[in-house]
Amino acid sequence: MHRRAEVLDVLVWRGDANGGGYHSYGVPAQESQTVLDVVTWIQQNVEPTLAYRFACRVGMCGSCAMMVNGEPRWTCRTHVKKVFGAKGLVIAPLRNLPVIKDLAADMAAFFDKWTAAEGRFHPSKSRNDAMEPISPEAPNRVAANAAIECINCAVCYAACDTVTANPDYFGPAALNRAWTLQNDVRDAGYTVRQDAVSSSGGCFNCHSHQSCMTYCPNELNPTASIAGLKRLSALSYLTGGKAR
Amino acid sequence: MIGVRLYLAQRLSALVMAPLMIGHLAVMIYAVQNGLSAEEILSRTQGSLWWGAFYGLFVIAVSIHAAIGVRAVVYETAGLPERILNPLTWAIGVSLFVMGGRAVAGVVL
Amino acid sequence: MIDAPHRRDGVRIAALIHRVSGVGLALFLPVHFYVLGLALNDTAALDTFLNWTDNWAVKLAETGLVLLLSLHLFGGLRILALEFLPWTPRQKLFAALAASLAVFVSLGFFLSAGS
Amino acid sequence: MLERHDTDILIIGAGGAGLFAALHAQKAAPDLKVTIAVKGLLGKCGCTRMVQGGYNVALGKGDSVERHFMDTIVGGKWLPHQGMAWRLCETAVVRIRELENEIGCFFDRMSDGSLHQKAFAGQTFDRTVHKGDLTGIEIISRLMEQVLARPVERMEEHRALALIRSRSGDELAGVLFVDMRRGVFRFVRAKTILLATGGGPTMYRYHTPSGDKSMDGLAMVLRQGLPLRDMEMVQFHPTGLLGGAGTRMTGTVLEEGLRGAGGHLLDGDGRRFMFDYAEAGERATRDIVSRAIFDEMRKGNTTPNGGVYISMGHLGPDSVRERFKGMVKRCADCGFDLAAGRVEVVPTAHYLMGGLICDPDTRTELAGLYVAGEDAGGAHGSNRLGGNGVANSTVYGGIAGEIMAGDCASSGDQSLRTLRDPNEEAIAAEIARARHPFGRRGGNVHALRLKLMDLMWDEAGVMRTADGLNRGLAGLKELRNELFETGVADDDMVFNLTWHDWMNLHSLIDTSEVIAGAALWRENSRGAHYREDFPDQGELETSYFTVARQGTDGGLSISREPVEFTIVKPGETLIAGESETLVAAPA
Ligand SMILES: Cc1cc2nc3c(=O)[nH]c(=O)nc-3n(C[C@H](O)[C@H](O)[C@H](O)COP(=O)(O)OP(=O)(O)OC[C@H]3O[C@@H](n4cnc5c(N)ncnc54)[C@H](O)[C@@H]3O)c2cc1C
Ligand code: HEM
Ligand code: SF4
Ligand code: F3S
Ligand code: FES
Repeated sequence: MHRRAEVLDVLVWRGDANGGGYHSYGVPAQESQTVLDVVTWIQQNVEPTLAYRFACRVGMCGSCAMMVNGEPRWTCRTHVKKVFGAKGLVIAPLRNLPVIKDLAADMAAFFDKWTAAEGRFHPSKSRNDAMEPISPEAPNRVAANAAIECINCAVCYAACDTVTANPDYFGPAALNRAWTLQNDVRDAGYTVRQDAVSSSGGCFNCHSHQSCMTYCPNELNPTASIAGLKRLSALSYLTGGKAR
Repeated sequence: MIGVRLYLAQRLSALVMAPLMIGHLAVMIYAVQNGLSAEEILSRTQGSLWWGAFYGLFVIAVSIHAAIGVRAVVYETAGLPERILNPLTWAIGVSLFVMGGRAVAGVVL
Repeated sequence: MIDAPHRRDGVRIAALIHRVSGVGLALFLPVHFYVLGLALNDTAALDTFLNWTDNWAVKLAETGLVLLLSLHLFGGLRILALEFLPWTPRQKLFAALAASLAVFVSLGFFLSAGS
Repeated sequence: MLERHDTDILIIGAGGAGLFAALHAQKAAPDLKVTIAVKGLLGKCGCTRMVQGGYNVALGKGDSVERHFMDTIVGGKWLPHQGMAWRLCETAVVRIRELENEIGCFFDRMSDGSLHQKAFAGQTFDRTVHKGDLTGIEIISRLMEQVLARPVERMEEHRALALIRSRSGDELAGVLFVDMRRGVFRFVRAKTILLATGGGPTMYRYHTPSGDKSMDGLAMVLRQGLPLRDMEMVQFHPTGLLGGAGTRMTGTVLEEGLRGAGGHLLDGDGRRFMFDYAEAGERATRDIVSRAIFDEMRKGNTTPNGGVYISMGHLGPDSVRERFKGMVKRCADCGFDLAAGRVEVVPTAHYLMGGLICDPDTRTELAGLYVAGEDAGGAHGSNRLGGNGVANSTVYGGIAGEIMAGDCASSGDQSLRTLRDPNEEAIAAEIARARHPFGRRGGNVHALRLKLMDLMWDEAGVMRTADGLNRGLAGLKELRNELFETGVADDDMVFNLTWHDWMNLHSLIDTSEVIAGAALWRENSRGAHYREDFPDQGELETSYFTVARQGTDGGLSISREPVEFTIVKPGETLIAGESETLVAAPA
């Protein structure tokens, strides 16, 4: 493979909650090199205090998301050659979240909203009961399954302009999770969750921009999930909570 | 900022308007062919219960729809608190309704 | 420093158009109502106005309004379909269809208004 | 600049063990304050999230706890602590129902609606519950949600630096942390404290665990003079991705199923070599395949980056793409074509069977300290079955939560009911230790880490000899000296990753020494431990395990202790005829 350059031109945002700016680095190009590797190289070789976050390095933990050339991405699984462009590589902290330092964003709001959207299972049974038999083909199960493999990376959250404009909005990931649970026949939290997702930060704020599904690295479709929630919530309101 | 009631009101009013607006567009395209005149419009509409209902329904729907729509846009661009947003929504809705009502009255009565 | 590539996506642009057209309509509607309201007490004033609309530039502007309305209308129908019908992956296609239909309708208006 | 904070129950680490402990402690004692401190973000670090294969549990239909237990003992080559292994297998049955029914994990099912259980190497029954090949994500995300929704205090991006004893020295008083975001030291007192930092043999050139894991927990208990067992037992996974030294992808796991499905391993010249080593070829067990690859690498029959190839193309690229969708995509994202091309692989350090000695109730020698998950030694003996890791961390994490709550409740242990005042000198000394690199001129911490990883790979890795291990131990001494000469350039403690790299390296060097020392001490080859100079497994009846402790002078003392066959002796089995079920598992 031919590389455009032996040395990659990389701009990295450095700073903290009080502001910052881009710093320029030359990073040796390699055959196998992800955006996370570029950031790592800079930290290990020229900028020892560069802050960023990662854990699993294989797209499972969702802690390495950053803005790469203006787009949110999981950096551990983004090969440089996929994104290296005319402007080189521009790396910044995830959008729509406060910066802690350099490339590390504060994800607290993201998870607070996850909880506010009732993004958790409410048990209807206990450990002493048998497990619910559920056919893998049951429509509810299929719907739940389609949205389940979220790694809470906040890439969708960073891609959504509605989140930018509306600080109360729960955002795509939390609502996508809520949708999974509304389809989970084992769950006993349907009603509280219905109230949560219909509340003022809930699903009705979504304008179906679809940036969330465009950027979700796991090819999930929060837009469809949120549309599903809108349908359910509207119907349940119209029928006085009887629709399910 | 938008809950289930505002959402439903906005979507249902949109659903109501959709056929009305398709009809309106069709009539417009047909009517403008010969140039518009007050007389031409009024001859079509005046005293017609049908057109009265048609435009009356539209005015009701659009007052609701546009007020909620603008509310969202205003909130997302200016970030006003609900305290201001709610009266604003009402104000837009009511003034559209009043103005629209006068217009319908004007062309139908 | 960097522009926002996510806003260049087709459906994202469709959402922007929908918003701009909606706000445009909301701004225009009071004017429209006012003018029609003239009919209430002053048919002549309405006619003066309608005569004024007989000129080319104004025709173009009116076509613009029809374009706004039809863009918002068909775009709105697309959103309603997305929200209320089962998911289809062909959103881009539908957005394009809505836009084309809108252009087609306003062209129709423009041509018939010009004739 | 030291902040102080108090809680009742303190948990270090937020993997399967830590999160389960928090939930169980909170439920058992709702009026006690439960705090969970973690080096990364809650639920987003550690290895439980990385579990692909799944969760071993005997759920009847022909399988039984006895059978699971026997597989665990035989797989662990008779070294496991039998009481712990039994409790693991027995409790897993309840735990999996808790995960499904209370936590909300949605495991894969068969067409009749019951849980799907797949085959996993080394087991006589298909008992591995899973969610696709992303089981860990499902388990940890669901646990995380439950913890987030409860009144559990979270201390995220808090790195535990040291265990601090009470003034008398008889109990643990608390834990010294650094709040990584603010760069401040914090001392947290607690009545009972769980160590759940999840081991993680990341001192090898190739390793699978997440980047936050650097054996901190075991390094901390080592400094307290507490006993570690089975530390020579490092499990290698045969097929880690090899992308060169410059990428963090190197070492990450390529699924076992690839070999199972008929994938070929080829040397640098494209020759299939596995049949030179085993009749089963590529389908031989993890340890055999790892050693074979290691041998080829030593002979120099390697690929450009120094490994071997895995090749799947002969099975039809489309069918590979379909069957291993996740793996193919993962490779593609990183620039490799798994479906049609060849991908370079190496054996990679995966799991540490060794750990802190505890009883089946998770209590340790030090009052107030508990241990669960990969930090705890004993349950797996010399080899961990695939699928027993996450079962172990969730089972024992839950047990620890309950026991800790009980021990510090008013009805509990006298000495644990109240908070203890810490030994202030110990705190000061530990702060000084942590700040050590700031006093020096900057150096290249990363270069030292590479040196450590090469050293451990070469001298204490897949195959070991006395000479190599001695070289390794000597090299480790040198490395420690070099580390103490190496500083961290910027004196800023806020989110200073290079400082944390320095401390990671410190933990890794300390624990590497124990691994190499214990490996030298074990003069036979059992499970994951292979001595070229002692290739026999030794007599099973006189099986022993190694116990390592650090003395007050910092020197290591290692001893052997006999395995107690409390439930079953070598040559015996619990499975009489066809499986009978002692512990009923509901259908
Ligand atoms: C790639 C991979 C695949 C695996 N697949 C399987 C499988 O299919 N089946 C199976 O059974 N097992 C599997 N395992 C093993 C399994 O992941 C572990 O056995 C188990 O998850 C360990 O759980 P734990 O809670 O002890 O540790 P972890 O889940 O690793 O959690 C440790 C926690 O401690 C934190 N921590 C570490 N140091 C500090 C510190 N100094 N201060 C504060 N916090 C700290 C970490 O950040 C983390 O949150 C796999 C492991 C890997 C790496
Ligand atoms: C003709 C039928 C109409 C339909 C089907 C329709 C449909 C819609 C829909 C579905 C939305 C929601 C978009 C979103 O939240 O993302 C919307 C928003 C809006 N509509 Fe309409 N609409 C119609 C007519 C009108 C008219 C006549 C006006 C103006 C007077 C108008 C003004 C607005 C405004 C201001 C918004 C807010 C835009 C935004 O939130 O981005 N609409 N419309
Ligand atoms: S929905 Fe996709 S993008 Fe959003 S958090 Fe989940 S995995 Fe990330
Ligand atoms: S991008 Fe945002 S607006 Fe809705 S469809 Fe996705 S959440
Ligand atoms: S580091 Fe875990 S997803 Fe990238």
